[in-house]
Amino acid sequence: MTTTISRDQLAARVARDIPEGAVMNLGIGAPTRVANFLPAGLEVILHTENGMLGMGPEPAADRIDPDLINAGKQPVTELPGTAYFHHADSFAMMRGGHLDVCVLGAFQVSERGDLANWSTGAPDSIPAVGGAMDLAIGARQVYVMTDLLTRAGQSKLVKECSYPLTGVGCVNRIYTDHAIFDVTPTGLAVIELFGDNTVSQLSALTGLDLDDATITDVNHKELA
Amino acid sequence: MTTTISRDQLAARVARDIPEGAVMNLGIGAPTRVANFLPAGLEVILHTENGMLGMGPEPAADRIDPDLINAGKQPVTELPGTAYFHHADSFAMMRGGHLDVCVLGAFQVSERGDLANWSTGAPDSIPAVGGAMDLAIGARQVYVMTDLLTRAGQSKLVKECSYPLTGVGCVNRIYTDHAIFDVTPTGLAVIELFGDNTVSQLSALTGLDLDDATITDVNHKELA
Amino acid sequence: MNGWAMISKVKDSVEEAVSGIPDGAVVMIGGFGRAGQPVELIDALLAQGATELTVINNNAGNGDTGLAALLAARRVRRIICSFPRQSDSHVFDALYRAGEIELELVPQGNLAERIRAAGAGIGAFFTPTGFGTALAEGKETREIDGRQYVLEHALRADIALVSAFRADRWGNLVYRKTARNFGPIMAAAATTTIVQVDDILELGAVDPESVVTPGLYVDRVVAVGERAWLRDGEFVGSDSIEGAAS
Amino acid sequence: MNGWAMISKVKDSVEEAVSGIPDGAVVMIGGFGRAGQPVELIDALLAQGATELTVINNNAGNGDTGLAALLAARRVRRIICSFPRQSDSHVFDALYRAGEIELELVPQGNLAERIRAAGAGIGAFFTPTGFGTALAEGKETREIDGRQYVLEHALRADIALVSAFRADRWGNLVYRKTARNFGPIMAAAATTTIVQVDDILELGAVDPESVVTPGLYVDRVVAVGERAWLRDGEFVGSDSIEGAAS
Repeated sequence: MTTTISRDQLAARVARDIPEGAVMNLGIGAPTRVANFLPAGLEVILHTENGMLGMGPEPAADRIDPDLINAGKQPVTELPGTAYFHHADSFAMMRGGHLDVCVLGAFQVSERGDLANWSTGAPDSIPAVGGAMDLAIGARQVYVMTDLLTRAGQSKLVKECSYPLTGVGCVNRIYTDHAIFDVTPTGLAVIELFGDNTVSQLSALTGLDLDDATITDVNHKELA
Repeated sequence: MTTTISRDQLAARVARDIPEGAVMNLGIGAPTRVANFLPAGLEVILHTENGMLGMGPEPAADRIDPDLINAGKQPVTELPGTAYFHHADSFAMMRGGHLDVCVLGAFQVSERGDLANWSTGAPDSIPAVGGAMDLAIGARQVYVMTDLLTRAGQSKLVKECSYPLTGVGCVNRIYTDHAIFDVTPTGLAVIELFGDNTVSQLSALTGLDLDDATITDVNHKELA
Repeated sequence: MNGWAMISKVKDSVEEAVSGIPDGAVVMIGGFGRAGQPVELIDALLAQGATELTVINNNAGNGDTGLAALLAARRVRRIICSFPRQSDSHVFDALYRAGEIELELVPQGNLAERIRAAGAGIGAFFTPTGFGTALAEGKETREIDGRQYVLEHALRADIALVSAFRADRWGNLVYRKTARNFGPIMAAAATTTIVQVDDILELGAVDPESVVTPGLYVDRVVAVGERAWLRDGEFVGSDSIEGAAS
Repeated sequence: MNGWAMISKVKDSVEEAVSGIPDGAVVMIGGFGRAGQPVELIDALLAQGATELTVINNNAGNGDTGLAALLAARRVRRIICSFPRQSDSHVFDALYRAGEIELELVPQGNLAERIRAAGAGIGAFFTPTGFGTALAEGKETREIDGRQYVLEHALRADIALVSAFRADRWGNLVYRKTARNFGPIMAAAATTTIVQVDDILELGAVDPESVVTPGLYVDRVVAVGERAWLRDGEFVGSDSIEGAAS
């Protein structure tokens, strides 16, 4: 049994990589927790695809404004510096590459960075894609935040996605509860291990050849 | 020698055909005079392609605002109900067919409604198209307002344009100083004669087969 | 004013505003979830009776009111949307599982851009969204400057039902916060655009720099009264708003 | 603020604002005629020295200042515009007749839409404008729903120089009247967007409903002082404005 970090620990870890001034979109679900771990006073501008930049936290219960919601249809607030715009302008921002980071959930990510996160392909399911495909191709850095394994113990990092794709070769980095992986031209590289995980254990868990970039990265930093 | 009406008489005649509520773009040059003949109090909304709806007349000399100009770069004013927008939105309005009428000048109009009004094709000229091609395809009704003949006495209504085209089959009606012509599936039809002009004289002047729709039109109105 | 009628797109009632919508119409309905959903116009359309409709909306109805009620009354043959399945989309879910409604699923940004293209007179465009996915199957693709794109076509409608904040009699519109969403692009993409607003202001009272939908896109506008969470246009809190947090 | 630096795109001088623009850059310059022309930024670019530029603008310079001065200094190899020839475009005219500047002529609406496409991540689009004319020669065409279209491609830039009215330190912009014109779409279409404004306001002082260019499109913003015909943002007449009526 390998060790894992909690979802909040993972959200905090993602938050550490978000620089001041970043324009960021957080996908529905676990990724929204990243906002909770951004340091107070750090100016990160949150985009929500239903037409807002400068989104603030959830309002007090008596300050819920039905005209002010996020992409998950949850009530939010506006911060000084907010801008509103219509849906075509909002998705133009994403598609045009103007967001610095988006953080998304995943069913599967392939070693080439293909993402599957909108449909399990079950024949009786009602398909619903929303903005997933736009988000997947719509930021300079596309981060996935996910458990490494499904509840059934299968790796979400795969050679080829078996679920319907959201985007092709679109993921840059995968933050999992076991380790952090970068998508590189030669496959996945482990850049940070949590707990007592090792690259060889992760290779066994995922069934993938993994580059060990944990040391290399440190060296690069020292040389820089 | 046939009789002709003046440019201002022609502008007044065009203005008579503009209904209340029309959204209209007036091309640079003679067409801008049409605005001078709209009845006071009639609400016609003028569009200028540099980003404004609700354009008003020229300001007093001491009220010229350099940020408030029309497509001909002349100072204008704003009326109550004005809206400003950027260039892509402005041309989207035209291209999307949201203007009711535009009135343009012409070098030539063919009997199929092809328009040439941006270039004489002279080899040493500096080409400049501006918004001419967008205007030509960009209104529900495209009216041309022009002298019938060039200074050299040649007809501007032609079988085929010899000058470079602005738009193909885009003109609906031509207001000239001799008569008004509609572009129909079978060619040009005279719908109104000025002075003592006759359809046969105009056929001779233009070298075109012209339908006489002056009577037919009246009959239609009586029958309607 | 010299006997001229003046332009007025103002209708006295939602019934008048939705009159004449024919059976079989393609109807865009603004809103993202409940925000910006033109509930009063949808209710009026329900009462008006048009059927065999194609509806274009981001979602496929929430709860049992608004668009969901229109679906429940079997007035909608086909829906074009990006996100039909929600926690409270039970009306759509049941119709879909029973095979009683057709669904065209479009990625949200392509949906928005297709609607924008219709209003802007663009016939079709190459978008990177959806390339290589099931939602691009059978569609033309092209590599441009090293990136892969899918060709998507303009999406037009006969009718748009839009909820805005305020209007003037020329139909100039402003919206409120994220209730803006699909309203401006749908207003431009339909042959007949019908808008509900809280209030209709005097001509000239909408700041020309802040108009979001210029009046030329609007055919009919009707005031339906101030939304429950505002007083004189100012937010007054949500204590008494039913369903505001849902 | 806990020691964080806060976002500030504000530069102290136009020199700082235009620093680093390389030779050979593709530079979009906002404005339609003189309205919205970022004169101070152009002057700074002239002083900065970058050459072999490609300029994208609606026009090709007026009189002897601004863009015309940049042309006169032989900094521009190529210009992409819709309307080079004007009564006061003598600088361009002379260069063009001497074969010392390349010209790509684009219908104005296609120019605007190509710029918009670049900012919006659209690779190319089918437009009806120009079909069957000399400006569509050699371009792909297609009939869609009975209408004829020409394929036009996105037009990107390395740099955009834009003149807006006011900004905040995040780069949220509002414009003034018809000086808005190409500013918003150019701001979105360039890798580095540099904006001059009259004033920089406190964060939060720009109405979120009225922001025209959201700050994410802006990289650098510099205040150049109030335009001559305003006092505290209000129009005060034109008696003393040089060239206002030209």
